[in-house]
Amino acid sequence: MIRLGKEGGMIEIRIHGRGGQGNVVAAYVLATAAIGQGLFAQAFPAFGAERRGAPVAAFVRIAETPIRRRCQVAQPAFVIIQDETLAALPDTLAGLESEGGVMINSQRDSRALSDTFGRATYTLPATRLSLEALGRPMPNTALLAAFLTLTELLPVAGLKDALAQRFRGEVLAHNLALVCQVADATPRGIWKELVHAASA
Amino acid sequence: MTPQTLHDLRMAQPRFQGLEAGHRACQGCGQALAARLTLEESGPDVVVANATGCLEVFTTAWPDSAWRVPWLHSLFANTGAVAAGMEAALKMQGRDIKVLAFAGDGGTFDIGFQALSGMLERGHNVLFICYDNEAYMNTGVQRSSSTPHAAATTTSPAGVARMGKRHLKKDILSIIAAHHIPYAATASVAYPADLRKKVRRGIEVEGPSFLQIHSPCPLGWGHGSELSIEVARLAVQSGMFPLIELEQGALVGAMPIRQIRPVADYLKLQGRFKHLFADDALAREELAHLQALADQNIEDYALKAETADPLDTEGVDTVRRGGLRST
Amino acid sequence: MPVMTPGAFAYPATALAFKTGSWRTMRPLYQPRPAPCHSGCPAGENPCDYLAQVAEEDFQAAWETLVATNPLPAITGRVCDHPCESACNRGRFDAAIAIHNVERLLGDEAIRAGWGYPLPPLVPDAPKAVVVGAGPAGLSCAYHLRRLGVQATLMERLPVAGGTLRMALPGYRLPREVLDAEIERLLAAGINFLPNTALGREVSVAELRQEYDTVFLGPGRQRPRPWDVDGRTPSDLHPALTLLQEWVAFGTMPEIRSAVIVGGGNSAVDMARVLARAGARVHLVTHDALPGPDVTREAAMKAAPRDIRQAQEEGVILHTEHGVHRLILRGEKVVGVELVRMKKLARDNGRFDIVQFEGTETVLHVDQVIPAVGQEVEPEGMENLLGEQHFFPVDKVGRLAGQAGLFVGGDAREGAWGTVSGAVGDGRRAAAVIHAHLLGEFHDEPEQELQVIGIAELNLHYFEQAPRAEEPLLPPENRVGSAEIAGGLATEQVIAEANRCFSCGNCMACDNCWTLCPDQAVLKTREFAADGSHYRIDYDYCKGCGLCAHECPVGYIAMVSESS
Amino acid sequence: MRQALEGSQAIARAVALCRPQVVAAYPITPQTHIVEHIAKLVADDKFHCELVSVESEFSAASVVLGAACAGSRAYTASASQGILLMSEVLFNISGLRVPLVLTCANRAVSAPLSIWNDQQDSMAVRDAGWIQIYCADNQEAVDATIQAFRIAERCELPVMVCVDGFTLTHTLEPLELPDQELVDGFLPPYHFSRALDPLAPLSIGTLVAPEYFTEARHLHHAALLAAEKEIVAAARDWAAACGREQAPLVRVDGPADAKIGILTLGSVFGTLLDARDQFPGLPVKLMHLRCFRPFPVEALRAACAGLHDLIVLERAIAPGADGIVGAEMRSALADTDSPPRIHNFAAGLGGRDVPLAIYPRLLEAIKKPHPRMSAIDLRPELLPADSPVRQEAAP
Repeated sequence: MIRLGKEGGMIEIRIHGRGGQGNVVAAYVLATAAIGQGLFAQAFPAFGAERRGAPVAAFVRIAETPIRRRCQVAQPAFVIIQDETLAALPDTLAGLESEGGVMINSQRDSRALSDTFGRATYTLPATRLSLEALGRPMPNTALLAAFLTLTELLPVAGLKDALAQRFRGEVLAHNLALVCQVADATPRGIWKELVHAASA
Repeated sequence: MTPQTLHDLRMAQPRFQGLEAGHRACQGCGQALAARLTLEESGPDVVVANATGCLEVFTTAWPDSAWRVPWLHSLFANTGAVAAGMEAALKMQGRDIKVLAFAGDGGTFDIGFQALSGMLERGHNVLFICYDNEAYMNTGVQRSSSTPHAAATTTSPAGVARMGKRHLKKDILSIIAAHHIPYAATASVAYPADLRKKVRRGIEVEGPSFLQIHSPCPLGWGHGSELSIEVARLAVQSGMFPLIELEQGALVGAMPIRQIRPVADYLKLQGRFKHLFADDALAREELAHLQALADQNIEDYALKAETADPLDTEGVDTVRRGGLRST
Repeated sequence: MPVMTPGAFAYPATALAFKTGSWRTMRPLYQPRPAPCHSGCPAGENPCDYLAQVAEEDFQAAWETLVATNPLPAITGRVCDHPCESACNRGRFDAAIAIHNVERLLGDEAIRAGWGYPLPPLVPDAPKAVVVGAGPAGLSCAYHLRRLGVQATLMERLPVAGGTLRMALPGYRLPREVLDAEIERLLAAGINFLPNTALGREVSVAELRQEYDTVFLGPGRQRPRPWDVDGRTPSDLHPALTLLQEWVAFGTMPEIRSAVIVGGGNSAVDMARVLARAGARVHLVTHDALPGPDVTREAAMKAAPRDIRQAQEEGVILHTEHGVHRLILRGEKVVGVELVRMKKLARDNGRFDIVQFEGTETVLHVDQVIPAVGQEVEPEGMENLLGEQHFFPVDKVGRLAGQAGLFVGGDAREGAWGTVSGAVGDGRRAAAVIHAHLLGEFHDEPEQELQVIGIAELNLHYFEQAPRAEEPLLPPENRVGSAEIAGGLATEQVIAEANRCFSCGNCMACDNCWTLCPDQAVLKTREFAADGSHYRIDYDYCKGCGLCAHECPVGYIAMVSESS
Repeated sequence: MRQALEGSQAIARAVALCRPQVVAAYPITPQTHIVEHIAKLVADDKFHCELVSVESEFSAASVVLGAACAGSRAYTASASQGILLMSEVLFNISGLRVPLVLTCANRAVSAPLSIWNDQQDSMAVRDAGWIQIYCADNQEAVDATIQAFRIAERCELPVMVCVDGFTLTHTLEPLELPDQELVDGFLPPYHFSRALDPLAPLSIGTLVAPEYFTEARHLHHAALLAAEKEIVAAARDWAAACGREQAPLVRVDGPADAKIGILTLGSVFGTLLDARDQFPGLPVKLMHLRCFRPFPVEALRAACAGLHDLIVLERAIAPGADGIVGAEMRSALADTDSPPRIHNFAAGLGGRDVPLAIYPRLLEAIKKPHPRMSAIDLRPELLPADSPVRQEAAP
């Protein structure tokens, strides 16, 4: 596990998705993973009255010291986008730090999208992977696995523990398998310095 | 006999006086009588939830209480829910105590209806008793949805342009029946033996039961205090207030009437219907309307006694030497 | 001073401290009222009392209640014309209670079971009184004196007691064994009976008055009234009473093919029936009308309706509101009578005049005319008491005017009922006064009578229609000799009748007041109810609403003003 | 041990640890997750209670009232419109002196309709005669919930635990949940001295005439004032049991000699703590009013001693008057020697985010006097052109 930039440093992540895609679950799982590793974390949805299908967002804060603030995340270090079609929406990249990173569920090539977004970008065909592994289009687990592998913010084992707290049986097994599959296929630690910078 | 021993005599009465003397009900109050008869049958192992209304006001003027049973008055509209809470608690405590809920027609038909419906729907083991005096008597005789058609109240007065209440008495029992509860019935203070029998039944069934007791109000109905039973009796004998029983929402019994009385006999004893006896076409029409409503009851519930039923409106309270009554 | 509690909770039944009695302007009172049957009974019975006991199937208690007023129930249960039943409120609801049948059954049951009168022992120095005449009045007077602890001596002119009961009542109405049983029981109840002792023969009134402080005379009416038509009478005239007494005593009757009986009383009807049964063609002619709902007591035949009906069944031809206008004689024998329509009409002065209607004359061909126009007192031994009168004028308790300690009752007094129960009543009333006299306790203030309770004062809602039990009657063709005609009722029928009783003005412990009081002001108790009810009203709480009075089925509760 | 829990889930589990026998509730955002978690615990047989799913908040409050009077510990939760629909019953419960615990997931009150967080709902029933405890974070919510049952039952008064909707109820964070024995040791079995019982049949809910009413009200008022001791005792004993210290009435954070103080209620407090670090400058004393009813006048006077400026930041207003807490602070401090200037601001109404930047804005704002309360995060550009505020704000 990497150290954050400074004492009391904090990483803020925003997850974009569509209602019903498990967006809040993704945030909760990520925070739970961090807490499981002895860190402090916060996860909460962008409170809205939106219904299934509408664009939604959720936030995660991770730090080494207790998190006291209760405001929303205005300037995330990372944005995780669960649905490529959301990328075009103005809110999706709003406030993203210039040296922040974009993790997006997409078939396309990372480099191409990096240019579009003007940020370090990593694409993952998470919908296809989840359909293969889970039989359902639930991209969040794959995206989190890739994100943690890139940043090494937390060990992938922490993610597995968090999933184990929330899921049972076959669903859990398939998710864990997917996590391993993605983690193995993702370059390790190439976003470490992004984390360091953002939390400094 | 000294007052002391008279008090001893009171303490030694061969019945349970769950509602004691000293309450402040009007002379000839039907509701006070109905409540005592109810508790006489239920005995002491009950808890009572009482809606705001005359009964609550005249029985518990602090520091006095006329009750001999555990009793709680919360509000006007929430009696069904308060009773449900009591029942839930007693169930969790594993105690076999029946919960009784008392409310007037306001607390049952109108403001208290939602809480009542919820309690019935959730199947709480509560006997809900409505003391139906057909108007908001506690606040000075304003019309309720239980007020009979054409009755005059302070908010449905009779005048040149109006013949009292323009709307019909709400058929609460049919609404209750739609909840398909184990037992629901109507009773009248004029038939105490029948009333007690129905209270007993309501207490014995597991789950929600409902009893609507026709309870004359001399003040609100405008009759002499000595006539409360007479008036209630005529309501039944004229078909204006059928005495019926329902199980799981289905009609299982109706008390037959041996000699059906004209509705006018019932109405003419009461000031609230005085305007119907004016020499006036509209009055005659409304009088006929009320008769038609009674006739419809008699038809709907087959109230006309073909034979001398032991529990018909004459037989049920035929007096016997030594107080024996057919039940 | 109360101390405020958390949430202002209150302790149970503390409202008893709040006395709502102060709200009351009218006060309910338990008040026994005379039932019509009670006030209607010449003997003074209160049927409600014993009907209640019969309803509880305690027959002996019921009989003892009954004989506290009337010692001869088996007799009166048969021969009385029971005005109690005519007065019965139930008669205006469905049908009157068959009180006479209840009375009769109790009487017969007592005879069968050999019950004795409940009597106090006679103290050695008990006061003494003498009764003359062992007819119903004398028997009753002697019995009641004995009940009251007086040593009664009963004198009778004849060798046997019974008077008219024995002399003139046919067995088909009153079987001998019933008569004998009740009279024997009565005489055996510690009464000193002296048969064959006649006034003016063995003893004089003066002697009696010397020996006793009080004397009761019950001589009855033993002498037929003289009868003629325009001063003419047939030579072979037989008064009905004489013929009847012979028939009752020896079963003999002169040969008569057809007759006119004149009169409307019991002896006229009995005479007619006896002749009719013997095969004669019998006409009964009377000024009186047939008894009926709209016929006054004065205008109606004195005979009991039941007997009149039976006489008709037995072939007697009635000519009511007719009189004999003329006797058709051949020589001194009657060959026919001319009848004329008549009517008793009330005059402004309230008295009745008999008016004949000219042009309504008709003729009957008969070989006998038998007057049964009533009897008068046989004055023998009482001449100087009677003077010119035919009856004794007495006050309402039977005291003979101007004759201290001398009482007269039964048929011998002026304005007598002319019935057995009337005589029994006279005897009882006189005995009470005599007893009071002997103790020097008689006070002559009139006790104010409570008003008899009418049907309007009952709450009929609480009673169900129920048919009256009718006793079986011997069919006319079987009515021979002394065979009793009325069959009486079975025990269960009598219990049913008792249960039909409205108990007018008498608490029946129905619990209505206790059950329906909205203020718990009525307390149920047997031992502490001094007023004859089974309840006490707690006036600390009674608000005076009047429900109990209105709902009392028997009119036992009166509402009286608090201010008065 | 620390667990990752959503606020609502933690509150639900804290309630279950207190073993109420009857829970009744009607769902309303943002309270729903609490009731859903309780329902799941019951369904999984981890919590043995009678869960009454009523047809309205009015009935929810009435059911728990009936249950508590019948001798069972009872709990309910609501928010916003639900609290207002309950309000008649809330007054009744406290007037009858019935011990109960209610969680209010604070939310704005319609109209206009808003499902988001502010504290207008619980403030609307501040005079219902309930004890009111406000939570700055979810750990406080857990601890306050457990303490609330003991306070309620010792004082025979109902307790409302106020938790900001969404910002706390829907936020997952690391939390300590006590184990059952610890809670059992702290909270004795339910006892209500006036419980309905055929063997001692009391009449509860009588009619009280004018000659007695004032005394009844006085007893209720006095009981609320006296409850302060129990609230302090509960916090002390709970700290001793689980080791988590907590200021029971007013939490004070910052230098004692600070001349500026900010008093607030609920989750905004945490944001201010971070903001103060973010924007170092003048020493500022931050205060969290945990116990709003009874209103801890003495504790507040002590906390505000020496301040020149007191900022009262609220998430509710009294339209046409002032801030609610602000007005009460004015009266509480009025007759102290040299009371501070009081600046009363609203923020975060209807769920508007309260960012760290609120802090410097507040310190800037108090440089000029604020006779009446205003919303510090008001956006004048959204107001009609003729609005005075907009014209004033225009450069």
